[in-house]
Amino acid sequence: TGDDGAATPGAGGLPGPAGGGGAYPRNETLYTSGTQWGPPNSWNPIIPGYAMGTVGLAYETLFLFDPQKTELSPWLAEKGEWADKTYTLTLREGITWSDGKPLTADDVKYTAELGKIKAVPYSNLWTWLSAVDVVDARTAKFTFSDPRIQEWENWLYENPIVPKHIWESRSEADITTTANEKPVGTGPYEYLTHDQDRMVWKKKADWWATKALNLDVKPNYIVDIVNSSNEVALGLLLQGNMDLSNNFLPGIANLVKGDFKIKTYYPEPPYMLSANTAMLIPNTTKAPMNDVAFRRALASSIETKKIVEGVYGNIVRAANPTGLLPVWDQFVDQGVVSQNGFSFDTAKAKKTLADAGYKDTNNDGFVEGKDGKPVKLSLIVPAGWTDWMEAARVISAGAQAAGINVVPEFPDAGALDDARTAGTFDLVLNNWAGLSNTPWNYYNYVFQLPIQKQQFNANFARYENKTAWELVQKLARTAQDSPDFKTTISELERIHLTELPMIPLWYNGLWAQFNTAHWTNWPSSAGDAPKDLPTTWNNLWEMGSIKMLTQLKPVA
Amino acid sequence: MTLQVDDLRVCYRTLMGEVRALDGVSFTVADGEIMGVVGESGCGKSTLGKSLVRLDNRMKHVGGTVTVDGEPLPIADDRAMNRFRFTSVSIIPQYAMSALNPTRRIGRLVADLLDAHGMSYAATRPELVRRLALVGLPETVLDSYPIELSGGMKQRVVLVLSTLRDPALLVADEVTSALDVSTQRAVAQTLVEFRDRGYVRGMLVVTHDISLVYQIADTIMVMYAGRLAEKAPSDVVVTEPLHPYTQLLIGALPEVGARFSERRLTGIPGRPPGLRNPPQGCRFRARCPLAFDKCAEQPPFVEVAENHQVACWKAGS
Amino acid sequence: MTEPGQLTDTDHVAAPGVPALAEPVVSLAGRRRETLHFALRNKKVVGALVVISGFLVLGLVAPLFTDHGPNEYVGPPAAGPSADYWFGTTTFGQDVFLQFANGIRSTFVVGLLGGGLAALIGMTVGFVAGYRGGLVDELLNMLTNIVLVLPALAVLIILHAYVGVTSVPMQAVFIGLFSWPWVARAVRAQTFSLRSREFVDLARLSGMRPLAVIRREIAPNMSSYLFMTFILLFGGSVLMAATLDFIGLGPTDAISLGLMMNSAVHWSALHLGLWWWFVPPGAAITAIVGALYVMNVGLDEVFNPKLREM
Amino acid sequence: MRRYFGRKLAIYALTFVVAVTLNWIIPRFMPGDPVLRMLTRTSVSNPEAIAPMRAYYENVFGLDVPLWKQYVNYWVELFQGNLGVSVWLFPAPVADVILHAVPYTLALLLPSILLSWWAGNKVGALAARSTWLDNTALPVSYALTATPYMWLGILLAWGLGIVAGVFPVAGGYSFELRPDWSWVFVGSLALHWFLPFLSLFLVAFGGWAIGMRNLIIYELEADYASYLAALGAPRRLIRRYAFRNALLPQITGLALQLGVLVSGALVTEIVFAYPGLGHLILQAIQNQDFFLLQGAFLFIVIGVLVANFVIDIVYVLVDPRTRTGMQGAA
Amino acid sequence: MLRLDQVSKTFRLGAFGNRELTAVKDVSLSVDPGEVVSLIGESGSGKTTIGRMVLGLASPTKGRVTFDGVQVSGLRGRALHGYHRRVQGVFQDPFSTFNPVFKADRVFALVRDGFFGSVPAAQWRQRVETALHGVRLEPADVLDKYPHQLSGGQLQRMLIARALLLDIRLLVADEIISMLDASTRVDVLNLLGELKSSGLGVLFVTHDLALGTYISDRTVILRAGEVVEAGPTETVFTNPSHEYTRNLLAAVPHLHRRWDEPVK
Ligand SMILES: Nc1ncnc2c1ncn2[C@@H]1O[C@H](COP(=O)(O)OP(=O)(O)OP(=O)(O)O)[C@@H](O)[C@H]1O
Ligand SMILES: Nc1ncnc2c1ncn2[C@@H]1O[C@H](COP(=O)(O)OP(=O)(O)OP(=O)(O)O)[C@@H](O)[C@H]1O
Ligand SMILES: [Mg+2]
Ligand SMILES: [Mg+2]
Ligand code: NI
Repeated sequence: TGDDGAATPGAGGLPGPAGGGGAYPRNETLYTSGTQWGPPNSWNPIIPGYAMGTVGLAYETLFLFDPQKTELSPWLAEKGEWADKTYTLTLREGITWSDGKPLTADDVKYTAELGKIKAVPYSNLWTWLSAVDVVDARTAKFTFSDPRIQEWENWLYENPIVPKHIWESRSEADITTTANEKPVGTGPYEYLTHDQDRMVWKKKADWWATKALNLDVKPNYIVDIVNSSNEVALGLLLQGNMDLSNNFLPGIANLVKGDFKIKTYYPEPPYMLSANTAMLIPNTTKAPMNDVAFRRALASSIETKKIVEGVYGNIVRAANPTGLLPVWDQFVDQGVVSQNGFSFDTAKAKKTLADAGYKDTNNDGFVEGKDGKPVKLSLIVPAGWTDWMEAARVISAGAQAAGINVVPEFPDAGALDDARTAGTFDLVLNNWAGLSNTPWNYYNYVFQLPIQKQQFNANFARYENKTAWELVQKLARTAQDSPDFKTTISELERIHLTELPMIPLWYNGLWAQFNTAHWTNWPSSAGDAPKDLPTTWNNLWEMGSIKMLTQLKPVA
Repeated sequence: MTLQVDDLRVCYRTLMGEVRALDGVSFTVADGEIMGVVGESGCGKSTLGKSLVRLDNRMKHVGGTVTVDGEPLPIADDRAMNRFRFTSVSIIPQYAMSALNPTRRIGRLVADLLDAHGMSYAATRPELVRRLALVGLPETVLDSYPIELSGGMKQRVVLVLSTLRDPALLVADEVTSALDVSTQRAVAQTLVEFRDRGYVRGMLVVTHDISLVYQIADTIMVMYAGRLAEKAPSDVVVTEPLHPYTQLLIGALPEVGARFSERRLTGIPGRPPGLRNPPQGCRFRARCPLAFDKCAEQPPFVEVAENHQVACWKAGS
Repeated sequence: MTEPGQLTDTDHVAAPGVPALAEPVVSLAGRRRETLHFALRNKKVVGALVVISGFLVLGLVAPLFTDHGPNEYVGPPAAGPSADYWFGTTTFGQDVFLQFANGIRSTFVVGLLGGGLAALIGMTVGFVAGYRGGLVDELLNMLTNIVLVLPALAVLIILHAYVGVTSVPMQAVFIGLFSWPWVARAVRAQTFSLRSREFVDLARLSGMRPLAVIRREIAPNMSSYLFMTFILLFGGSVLMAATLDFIGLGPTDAISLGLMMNSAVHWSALHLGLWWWFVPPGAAITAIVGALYVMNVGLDEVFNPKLREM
Repeated sequence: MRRYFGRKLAIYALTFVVAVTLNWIIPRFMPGDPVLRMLTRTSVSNPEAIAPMRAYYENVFGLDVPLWKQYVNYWVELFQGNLGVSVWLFPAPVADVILHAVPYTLALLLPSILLSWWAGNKVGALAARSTWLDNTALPVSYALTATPYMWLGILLAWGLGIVAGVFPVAGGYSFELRPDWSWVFVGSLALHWFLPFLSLFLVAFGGWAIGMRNLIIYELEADYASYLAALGAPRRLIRRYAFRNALLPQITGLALQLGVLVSGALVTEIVFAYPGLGHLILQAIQNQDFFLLQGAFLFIVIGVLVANFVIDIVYVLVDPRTRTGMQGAA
Repeated sequence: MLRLDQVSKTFRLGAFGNRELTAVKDVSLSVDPGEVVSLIGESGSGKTTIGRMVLGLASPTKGRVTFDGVQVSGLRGRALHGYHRRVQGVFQDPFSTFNPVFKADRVFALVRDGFFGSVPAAQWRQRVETALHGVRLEPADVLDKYPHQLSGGQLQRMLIARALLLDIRLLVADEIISMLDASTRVDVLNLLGELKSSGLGVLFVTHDLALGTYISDRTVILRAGEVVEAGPTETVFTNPSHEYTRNLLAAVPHLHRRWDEPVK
């Protein structure tokens, strides 16, 4: 299965003349990094792990999500309309695949129906979607058994459409295991070459959006450098050999202030947009974490400021107690927050513990459980995740100061995954509630039921609250602009903050740092600068990052 | 006169001080003479042999001269000596079993050595083969590695190699000690034959086996504690030794047929003195049954009869 | 091919840097005082001892003079060396000197424990194989050869990845488990030549059991060699631990010199110019291990009269 | 001789079997389930999807048959060059992933091993005869051989790469280039290769130099050397013999050191972000890609085994003592 | 007392024991109390191997070694221990028989550890001194010294003294004098002669024919593991019946008598 595309260094990776050599003109080339952590080896948009840009640069989605307006904007689709349990989708006119064939409703139907293969990640679509019908070449009609509006919108902008004429000859097994070399997509770029440490895209001659939306991607080449480590990315960025680094670069704050031509979205703290919420997750099936008072005490014992400043050097920001990302600020119910929120206050934490009946009976400086037995909780963070390891040390120190014996432990990432999935941990850090089209995702992450033997990606606290779960499901079916949406969220926020099944701590940044030596007009908080998300991360092109490429200006 | 040694003094440098292993040794070896050097272990036999060919880096020449065919040997100057080695003086070392480079074929070794001496291997080879045949070795040993040869074979290869350039003097140090009686005899007789054929003119056969050296040597020299005790034609040494040490040494040798129940042999009580701080006077004094006051003074090594020299006050009188 | 009673040359091999033994046994013959005498006059041994004990004292003593842990944030972030923070601080404001001193401690623990364990296993295997010979030897030899060709780091990586390593002693144990084969080989070769010595027979005639023979007759004869072996193992373990720490497979609940380098690199100390963060730990390892090697050569000169006089 | 090779081969075969078996056993009995990893990654949320997905991935990774069968399959696949599918780089076959990285690693390893061995031996032999060199080269060698690979790497990368900016510190060749055989490209390859090579070379060099120096001193003390000297052979010849004989243990030393050198290469690649195996292994660990890790491990083991075997053969060719079959104790 | 019946010893050589070397082949001999039996042969003829089998340090491949009717190779543990009380050996190289690391008198301590754990120290010292006097050594000269500080003869005598600490009846003397100076040899030989008079049986292993005759009553000539000639010492030496023995005798260098014709 040689993924040696046209210009790959010949078999075994030795450079060969195939595909032609030569340099990429510097002023036409954008060097990026931060997405690809291993050698590019799959351009299959259906299974995770595809090379950077596979979805976004080559394959495209029906809609983009605009995090500014927090709404979908048409992309391959011209529009989509709900009518009771059906959704009618109209494709934009004149879009072609890179092999010249037109994009049609058949392709959309085919893509959705791929979900019938169990191994396709979105296979659960078909538990609430019942049929897709092609009305005409540009129109497809989706009929739902259970119209989960929020989830559907999520699907619409997260999943790329693949060409039926190429894919239909593939077997089910192929579809989920093929590397799909030389992807044929609708996007602005085509596969050019790759190597162990890079992925190169080349601008396509006629991208539909140039005509339709007057959008023109500026770089003729995008060379995505495979991350070996963040510090290597920093080195390249400093030398001007990299234009956009979406790596976590500690110490970047100092460099932004210095004369290195390095910029971030905000020129001052927090420097970065926020990408996801880091949560401290107590295992609520174990004592004393099953006691809400204990959880509250724990929450107040944590000096988030120290993490934000000490560990991250201010490139992250402390989380709102609700944990909702800044883009959802409009949904944060300040009343609920001021009434039920928590903040760092060791004295209060101690008092909360005492009031709830946790005492230090053996005078070891730490409270004992209600059964009188010593409490020693391990907070696990994957070994090697240095920033989180530091954060865990801060959290533990705070907890210990408040009388809760929390000890940081750094198991191997695999062991940690097992513990989190099987629920054998005491306390764990996790940040899987990220930027998306809807706060529903966040609450689904916090409250999802039923609790299973293995929790794969939500409700690791194993917190059971039927009311909350019903509210989450209700949220899924509610349109974002309906007033119901806001009240439901308020209710969820109240439950979250009174029960604290997960303790939101800080927002991890949408790490992005630019070198302005070769490309300018990067997204920035400055008044007239573009406001697109400045990232190459997978799934974020569809949140508008792609527009960043159209705004860039080469330095002459 | 081939070899003349005059008042040779050599010591070993050790961190504990100097070991005076040769302390004023003078003798001559005539043309065509085989001289046996005997004595108890540690009395300086090997040191004498080595001094004549190559002082190793722990040895120091303290005094005395050595001449071969009238030409003085610069024994203290390792580099200058190189001119004399192999051609004028040569040695079969005590360690003949390990004297050959284990990773070189014998032939190559010889070639390298000759080459270093500016000689042609090809030209010398016929003679080499002839001599090998003389000691009973086939030509094929030249294509062998030392490990493929038995101890006796290696011993003989070294013999041939050491004498290849017909040195004036050959020092053979314990060449037979590690061998069986029958091989021992063969090797010993080869030594004589080499002398007879003129491959070597004079020979110093170092051993502690008096019976063996008696078989082949013209003269026997007895050493004790870094000095000479007695030197005489071999028959004389064996039958009428003058030095009490020689007498005791010979008396201690059992003969085939001697029986414990019939005639008890006696050994020499005591041990030779250490050479770091040797006693004044006659060094054998402490063990000597005949010792008397005068022995506190060192007896001179004097000729008491024709070709018979002894270092003992009692012997001269 | 190894025949009982004989050794192939391949078996009698020293690792590079390990001086081959000229004589199987340096007969020290109770000249212990003499040995000490020479050792204390050997510049290499004394110099190395000074360096090593200097670091050891630093590692033992320095952490006692402070009441906070090496990972605590005590100072300003990313400050260069100063009177307060001799080796500067990390990006988080941790005291590099404090980490350094604690790291040295771990280094010694790893060296002693890892080297000790490897020495123990290697010597046991070597002694038993060499002394018993026959089938036991064949089997142990095979085991040795197998472990020998398995690249230790790869095995350790696999092990670390699966088992996880939380503490310095645990890491040391793992390292020890995989660095013994060359010792076993060397000891076996030595034992082979020693066991045919007649004093071994005499001990057997005196009613000594095999283990006692090894322990009380054979091992003492090799003590100098065993000691030098241990020194090399010590150095090897330290380097191996540093390597593992550096690639993030170090102990998670401790600080070590390797981990310091790991975090320095991780937190971009190279690009931010925080040289004081990554230079001292590597220099300390180099100094300690280098001193050990030099000491080894010095000891070789001490133990081996031939070299002593050169 | 044939018996010698037979025996060596047997040991290598056995080692191989043990390595493969270990390799097979460990991920199956240790925490960290690849299927779980895939399930987590694919974000399966609804309970109904989990079971079929699990079955699907178990099948992909060949975990859906009894253990003994998995073991047999493992061997069968191994001989077909199939090392399974990478989890982290799913769906890339492990063998493919490794094969792409190997040329870079070899390009570092082979020259650094061979050159350092050669140069180290030369310098060591020179040091043994010159006091001046002995007093300078030796301390340097000691310092070098005691240096942890990554530290030397870090220093070089920092000093020559970042501060001086002479050398690049990441990648296999310039990111601005497309591979071809132009001078620019080859130059770029060499420039990126140089620092990692240099740090590997230097550390190994020290070890060899010291080893050679010590060995040669022993050899010069050997009986055959004294005998040659006694026959008036010039020093040159004696040194040549000593050198040749001292090389033999250095050859076996090379076999012994291979494992260490490979580890050194892995770490160095990490420091210099060189796209070889080291890097892959690090990523495999961080991503719990046990199949990839296994594959890389196997690859290294096989590599080391083959190299060892080659060295064994070379050894037999150069040392007559092993050839005769009647070796004396060394 | 000691009997060897058709004893053979085969060593396996080679990687998987696929080559064989018969070091001793069908050897029969016996040693009675007060008798010295010489075992004479060239290097590699199997003398040491026989000695080791007698001492229980090696076991015969074929045949039986019996002592007072008890098979030696079957002895284990306590029984072997008891056997060593009565049968001891002294070896060729005195310097390698003493562990160079320890003081020489450790050989006595080992005997005490092994056999006389209960004897009080003072009494033990007494015994050691008696034994040393028995071999005509002055205890003050040899105790508390390292082997390298003693001469070969002293060491060999200490080893004999060590054997005498035990009430031995048979001594295996394996080339005990070949490493010694001619002058000291005689002392050790004379000592053996005296011990023999006190009823000790000695198996005297040597390659030196001259020495073989000096104290022995009977002589066994070995070649390549096989007995070529055996009989009373007088007979074997004055009237050898085997060609090999005659050749051997002819090669012996004699004082006062030169070799007649060259042997090739
Ligand atoms: N390398 C050395 N360093 C110090 N002293 C030495 C050295 N070699 C020999 N000696 C001492 O010099 C003296 C003479 O030694 P030499 O080897 O010449 O004796 P030898 O008569 O040949 O004895 P043997 O019969 O044992 O070979 C002895 O006292 C010995 O201890
Ligand atoms: N442990 C052993 N393994 C293999 N072969 C052995 C062993 N011991 C002895 N041999 C062989 O058995 C043969 C007889 O050896 P032995 O030591 O008995 O001879 P020896 O008569 O005592 O000779 P020497 O006079 O040299 O001591 C020799 O060929 C020897 O190589
Ligand atoms: Mg000598
Ligand atoms: Mg023997
Ligand atoms: Ni006198």
